[in-house]
Amino acid sequence: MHATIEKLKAKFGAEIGELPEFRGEFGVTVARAKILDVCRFLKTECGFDMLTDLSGVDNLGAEPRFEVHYLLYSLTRRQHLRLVVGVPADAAVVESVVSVWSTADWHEREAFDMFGISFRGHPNLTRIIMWEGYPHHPLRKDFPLAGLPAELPATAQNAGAVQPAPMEGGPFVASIGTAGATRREPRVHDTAAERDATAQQEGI
Amino acid sequence: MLRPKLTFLDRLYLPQILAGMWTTLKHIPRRRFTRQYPEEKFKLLGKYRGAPVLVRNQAGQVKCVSCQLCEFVCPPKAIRLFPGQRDQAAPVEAKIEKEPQDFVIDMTRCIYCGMCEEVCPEQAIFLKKDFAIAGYKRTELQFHKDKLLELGGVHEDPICKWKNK
Amino acid sequence: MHLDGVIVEWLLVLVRVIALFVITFLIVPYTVMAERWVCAWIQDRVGPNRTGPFGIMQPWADALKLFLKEDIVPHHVRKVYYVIAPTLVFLPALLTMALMPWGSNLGPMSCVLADIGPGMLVVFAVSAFSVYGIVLAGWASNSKYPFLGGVRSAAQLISYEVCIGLSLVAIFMQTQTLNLTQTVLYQASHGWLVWQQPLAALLFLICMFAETNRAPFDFPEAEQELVSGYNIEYSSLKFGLFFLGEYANMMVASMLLVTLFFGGWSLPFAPFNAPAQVWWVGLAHVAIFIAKTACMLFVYIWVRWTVPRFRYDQLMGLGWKVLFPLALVNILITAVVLGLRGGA
Amino acid sequence: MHPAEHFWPFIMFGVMLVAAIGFSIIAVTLPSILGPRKTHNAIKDSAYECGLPAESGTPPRFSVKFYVVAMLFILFDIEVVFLVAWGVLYRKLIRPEAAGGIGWTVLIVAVVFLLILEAGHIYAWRSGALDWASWRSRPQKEPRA
Amino acid sequence: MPDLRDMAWIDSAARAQAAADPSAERMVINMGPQHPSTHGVLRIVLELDGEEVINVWPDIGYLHRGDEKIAENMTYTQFIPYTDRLDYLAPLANNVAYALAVEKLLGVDVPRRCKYIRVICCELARISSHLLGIGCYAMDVGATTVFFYAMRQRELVHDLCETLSGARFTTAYTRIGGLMNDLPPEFLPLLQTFLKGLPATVAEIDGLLTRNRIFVDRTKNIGVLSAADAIDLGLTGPNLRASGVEFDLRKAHPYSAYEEFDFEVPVGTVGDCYDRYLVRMEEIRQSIRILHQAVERLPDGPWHVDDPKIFLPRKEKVLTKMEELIHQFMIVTEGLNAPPGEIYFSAENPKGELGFLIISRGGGVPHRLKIRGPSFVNLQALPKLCIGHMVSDMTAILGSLDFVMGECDR
Amino acid sequence: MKQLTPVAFDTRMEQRDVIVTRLDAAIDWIRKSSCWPQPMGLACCAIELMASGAARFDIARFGAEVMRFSPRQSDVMIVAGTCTYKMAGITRRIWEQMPSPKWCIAMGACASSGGMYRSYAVVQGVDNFLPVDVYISGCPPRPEALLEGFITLQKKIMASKQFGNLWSPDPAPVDERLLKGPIVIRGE
Amino acid sequence: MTAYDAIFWFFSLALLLCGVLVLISPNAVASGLYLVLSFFFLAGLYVLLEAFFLALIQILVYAGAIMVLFLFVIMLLDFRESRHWWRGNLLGWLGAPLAAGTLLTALLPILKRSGALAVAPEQWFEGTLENVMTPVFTRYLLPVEVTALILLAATIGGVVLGRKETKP
Amino acid sequence: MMHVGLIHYLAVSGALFALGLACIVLRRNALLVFMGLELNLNAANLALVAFSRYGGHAEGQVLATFIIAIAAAEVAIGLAIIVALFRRRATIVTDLLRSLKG
Ligand code: SF4
Ligand code: SF4
Ligand code: SF4
Repeated sequence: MHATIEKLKAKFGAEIGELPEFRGEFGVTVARAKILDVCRFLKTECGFDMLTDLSGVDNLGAEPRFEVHYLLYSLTRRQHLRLVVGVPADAAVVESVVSVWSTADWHEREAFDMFGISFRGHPNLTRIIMWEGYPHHPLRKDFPLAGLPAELPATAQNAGAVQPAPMEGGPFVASIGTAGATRREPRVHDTAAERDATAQQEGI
Repeated sequence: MLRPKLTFLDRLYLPQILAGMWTTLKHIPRRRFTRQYPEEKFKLLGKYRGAPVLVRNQAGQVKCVSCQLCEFVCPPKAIRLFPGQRDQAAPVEAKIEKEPQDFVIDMTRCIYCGMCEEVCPEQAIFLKKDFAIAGYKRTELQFHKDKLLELGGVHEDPICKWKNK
Repeated sequence: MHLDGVIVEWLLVLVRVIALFVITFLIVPYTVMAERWVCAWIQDRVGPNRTGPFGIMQPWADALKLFLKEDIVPHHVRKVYYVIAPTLVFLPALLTMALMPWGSNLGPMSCVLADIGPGMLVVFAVSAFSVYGIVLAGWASNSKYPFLGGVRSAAQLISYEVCIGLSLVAIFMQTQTLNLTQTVLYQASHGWLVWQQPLAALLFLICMFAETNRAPFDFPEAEQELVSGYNIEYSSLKFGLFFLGEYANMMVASMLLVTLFFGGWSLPFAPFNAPAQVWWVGLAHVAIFIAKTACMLFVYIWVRWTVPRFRYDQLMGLGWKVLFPLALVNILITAVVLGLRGGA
Repeated sequence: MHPAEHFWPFIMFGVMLVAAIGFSIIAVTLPSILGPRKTHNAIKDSAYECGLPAESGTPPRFSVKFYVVAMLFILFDIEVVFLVAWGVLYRKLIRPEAAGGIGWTVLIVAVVFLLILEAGHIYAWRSGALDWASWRSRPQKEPRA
Repeated sequence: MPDLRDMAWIDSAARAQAAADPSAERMVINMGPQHPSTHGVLRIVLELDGEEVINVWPDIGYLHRGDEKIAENMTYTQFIPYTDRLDYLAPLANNVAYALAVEKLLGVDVPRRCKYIRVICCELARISSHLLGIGCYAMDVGATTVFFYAMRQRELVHDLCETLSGARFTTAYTRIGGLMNDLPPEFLPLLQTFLKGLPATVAEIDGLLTRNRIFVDRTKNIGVLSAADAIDLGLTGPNLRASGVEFDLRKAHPYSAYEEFDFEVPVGTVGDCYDRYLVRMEEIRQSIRILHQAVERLPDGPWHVDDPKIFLPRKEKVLTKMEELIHQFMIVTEGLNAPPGEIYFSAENPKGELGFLIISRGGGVPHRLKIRGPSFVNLQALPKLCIGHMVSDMTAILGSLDFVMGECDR
Repeated sequence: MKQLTPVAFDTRMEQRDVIVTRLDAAIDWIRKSSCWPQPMGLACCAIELMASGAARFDIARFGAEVMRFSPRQSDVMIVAGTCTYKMAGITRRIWEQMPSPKWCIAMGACASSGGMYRSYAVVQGVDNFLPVDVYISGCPPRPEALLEGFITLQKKIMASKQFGNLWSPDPAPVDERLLKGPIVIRGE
Repeated sequence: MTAYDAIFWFFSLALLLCGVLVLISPNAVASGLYLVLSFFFLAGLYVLLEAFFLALIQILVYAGAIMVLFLFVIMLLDFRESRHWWRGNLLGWLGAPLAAGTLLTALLPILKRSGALAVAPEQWFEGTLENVMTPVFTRYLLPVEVTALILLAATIGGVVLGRKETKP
Repeated sequence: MMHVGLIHYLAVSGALFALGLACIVLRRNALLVFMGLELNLNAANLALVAFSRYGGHAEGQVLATFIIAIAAAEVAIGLAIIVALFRRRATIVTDLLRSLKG
């Protein structure tokens, strides 16, 4: 595995940054401009013939805001490799790798749909999960789980419009070390309205 | 080799069709597999997870102390709990101070996952074997404390946690 | 002719027509039920059993329900054709019932309502008409699934009609008649034709499966592809007519099979192998005929719940490339054999 | 003048026809009398296409193959008519001249007749008019990327 | 007129092509979302030329429930019931995969008994999923009765699930670091009777389909996918193996003690619908084999990790001891304390590789949880498989792909 | 098994005309005995819907195995599964294409209320756009629960005054007093 | 008027009515269906003429086969003629009755003179299958084969014409 | 009123023939023209059958049989031509076809 990373580094130099090994998984960061070349190189030269997964990540507040994670797999060597590409929020565009693995097609459309990350060179970059015309990108961190009001497509006559789901004060999420842990516990609050207010405050 | 080669007879359609017909014919006189629901009795297997209900202890006291763990853990947030003070006028085991004022389980939300039972530190909520719940209105299916206790009944508890405190 | 003689005669006709209707409308719904029960048994199930004792009221509940259902005629359909199409599916089946030799005779009366000389030709001609019903239903619905379903099924029906005709030629060569009663009489004296013409019987059976849109040829209805084919847009009793029509056609097919190959009302031993002289034999003949039909119906149902479905092109190929030549070969063989026997 | 016995079966058939048509009319009209009044709205009146509005404005079209099959059907239907008639008469006609038949000629006529038509059948067969699946003969198209 | 906004995902060129040329026998029809053979709410827009399919546009998302977003708002344990509903034909396997993924993140290893029970879960799930897959497939090609025979056996699997976890199929059986409960004593005998009866049904289905020429004609050389294409499209599971690629995560990256079992990975040769059917049938047989071994060798011992920070303490202790009570509260309200990091874990599910990509920022809640549903990827092969075939082949191809929309749309 | 909340439904109303009551009962009986479902299988609950059609539970016993995929021929829509916003319009459309009288069963948590999916994509209960007659709790409800729901629907049909409403496309008025929910069945 | 006459009038008037409807209905499918109906009444007339075999053939071939093909073609082409097809076709309107009239006036005298109209009742011919087809297979062997040849030609022609053109 | 005889059948046949002719001449839809042709053929058949019936010989009906057979062939070919033309020209208005000639 290290050999591959070395090879990559030798070829692309500073465009490649190594990620720490975690639970036996390896990964590299790749400069946004080079991702297509790196992928092509990895497929043709290093035998990573399969793109197992492609996923967007939103790190709201960090810079760059978005990341795209590629998970490559080599059937011959039975190895995984992760590529991470940072994508700034103001220019959320990445080269499409559909030309390397056709399986990237839907994955990229999904990332586009869910995060609003565009993929340049994708043959048909349209929404895949939500309907055409849906105004939001649901997996962004600033999008509430309950959803935001929206129109349904014109074909869905008589079925109303999207309304936020009632959260009943939930979800009562607690992360160790975060400030809201105690406040978010339900027992602190007596009325649902109060809870909702807290939840809103915390942006969950 | 996974792929069988069809023999000449197979290619004639009929022998295989006849064989298939023999297979299906053999099923006709067999005992029916059907369990005719409303009439025929059947046993739910294992520790069946039916609808969650509240229980009382042997002394007839509501076991729940409204610690809200179940409300917290419930994935669909089906439980709504309004904590309240125990009616001290009817003390049975005076050491418990809290009892839910109201305890609502929205049966249209509940997914019978059993997490509430799993986390309850008082063994106050149980998934009993109520496997079929239907109603004409959504509000009918919001079970309040009384209904839940009625369904739950008394739980014979081997460990009487508060007895000696 | 005496006037009251005429009246009596027409009254008798009326009675017979009504009897025919009653029998048909008793058998057809229970054919539907038989389908539901047998398929349930094959699948280790119980089948409808809660509507009336053992569920015997189920077909009536279904039929009456259809009567009381809103009769949607969507705006986009071609109204007139949309309305007449279901009747065109049901009519032919009903008409063929009039030609069937249900029995030999009951007292002085023949059991055939309309004993037309070349009866088989009438059957051919009449059954050709269900094609209209299906084509029109598909076309009048003015929607894609029904249209595709209708056209496919029409093409299927007409293709197999050719094969039916050809497979029966061998029978006609033996019996020298197109009359159904005569055919039964021939078999009553010469033995069942299925033994003499097994290939023709097989071909005819297969064609009949196709002609009645039954599995493995149930294309127009093929739920998995075209949702339910040409009758998607039909609701209420119009759909019911299609539904009943399918089973009525199945019943006709079984009756034809019984009449042409399995000796009709006859049994190969006395006193059931000659036209009835006494009324109870006449009744027994009717019973025998219905029993044989029921057996054939069972085979239909049984096959349906056993085999997978052909693909459309395979089905057409089977008709045109396999059954058609086979039927011709069968004709030639029969011709040569009969010729060598000097036509006797 | 015309003895009715000749026509009797046909009259019966006509009676049945009238009765059946009467039944059909009842069956078609009764639900609209008994059932709920029809209501219309844009959706109810639209065609069912798996729950979505119908795709594409083009009218449904079917393959010209269906036409070819219908055409072949007519032609072979004629063959069937001739053969059925021939079949019924066959045993009578195959008898030697003396017995009122014309002997093997009748078979030869039919065989020639069949052979000629079979030529058409085989031609249709060969030229693919009876095949639906044309894809096998064609190189498979590349799917959209 | 069609609503163009709704059709926007079809490339405009193709649409224009379909609309033009009036004398062509082109026709665009909608298959699904409410269609008997799209197995759920898949929508496929077909462009037909006569009877031939010349273009296919699958449209998904009709069952998108926001699982990934929900996961970001829940503790790891709370999300377990949601994994049931991904591939809802094999919830047990999903539970196992998810638990293993979180355990990988936590760096926890479960006891051997637990691993064995999880293998039993996975294989039961595989059997039940394949039974339904084959049953539905048979129904799609018209052999309805096969479906009922398959369902009958599946019902017994449900009985097993019920005994095991108390629910028929939304089991939520695994927990992080263990299981919901140990194997109930009545489970193993029940499993053994099930294993005794199953081969007969498999043989019955085999007899009704495998050599039946109608079935073979409908499936042989239909929807052929070459190995290279399958890899390029990222296919996994039986669909990939049917194309002749021997790739099975149970062998390639054994998890949960799979390395201790003796089984074969069936592979196809052609990659057509028939192969996909055969591979599934063979996998059922192999699963039976694995189950036999698991039952025979099921070790005794603990069935969960004994770490009060990960696994809920025993009830008696919670009721009696203060310390355990506090642990219980901690686990429930704060969740597990996962280290920051990123892991991907995938398991060989009945439908293919079910992967969980978990990005943790520490704490009891994932920062991002991406679910790699095998059906999502497998469905991409649809255009490749269908184009050039007849409409009637669509049902066979769809049936043979054996997808489930729950994990496709998530 | 014992029924915890008995429902009084066999006592017909006294003040109504006997003949009308009889006819009502007859029509009710017809409609309840022949309820062809429109299987709106959307998600996991659809599997239990399938299971209830299969051998073990056999919904055919109620005459309801005639699952018509064409809305024109079905009587009761069984919404089994999670209805997302993307699917809502389609469900509604199919509902509208069904001929009256028609009924709707919301099977399972998702269809009844959104269930465990309190999220941006899921309609919080199909009753937001469909008139649901019977809600069935469970995730998924056991097939027995579906059958119980079906029986519950039959009770509702039996309690409706269909005769006076024969020509009206609206749902028949129901004698509310005869319908006391919820129905809770406890197993052994 | 005997029953026979009544039925004759019913059939022939219905037949002619259908013919008129074929002519005037703007919709090709309607025309086709009226044509089918008219074939039925024609078959009824054949029955009255005791040409039983021909009556059945008429329905079998014309109504059962030929008209199906017509319907197929109508649907395949889905062609809509203008509703006002009768406008601006003066020549046709004048020509049609003229032509028909001429034909009839030319034919009738010939018929009269040939004596075909005078029929002796005992010469009636019953058109059963046997009576009609026996001569076909004994005397008219050549026409049979020629028919076959024509059908062959039609088959080949139809297949060639119906073949899908290879796309450019 | 006289009893129905040969002359009546011939009259019906003649009227039918006229209708068919009108159809051919008046309608511009090629399919309708074909239907007119069918009417003509049937009119002829009716006359033939009537002759044969009243003339006491089989020939009329034999001829009618052959006519039906040939008519089938004619329809098949004729419609095939129409279909082929339509697929090229997307019209079946006879006038337009005529204009193609010149
Ligand atoms: S039921 Fe149990 S967990 Fe829930 S509030 Fe009461 S004591 Fe706490
Ligand atoms: S069983 Fe699950 S869903 Fe139901 S109340 Fe308990 S925790 Fe909530
Ligand atoms: S209620 Fe439960 S089982 Fe049913 S669809 Fe919703 S999540 Fe799936």
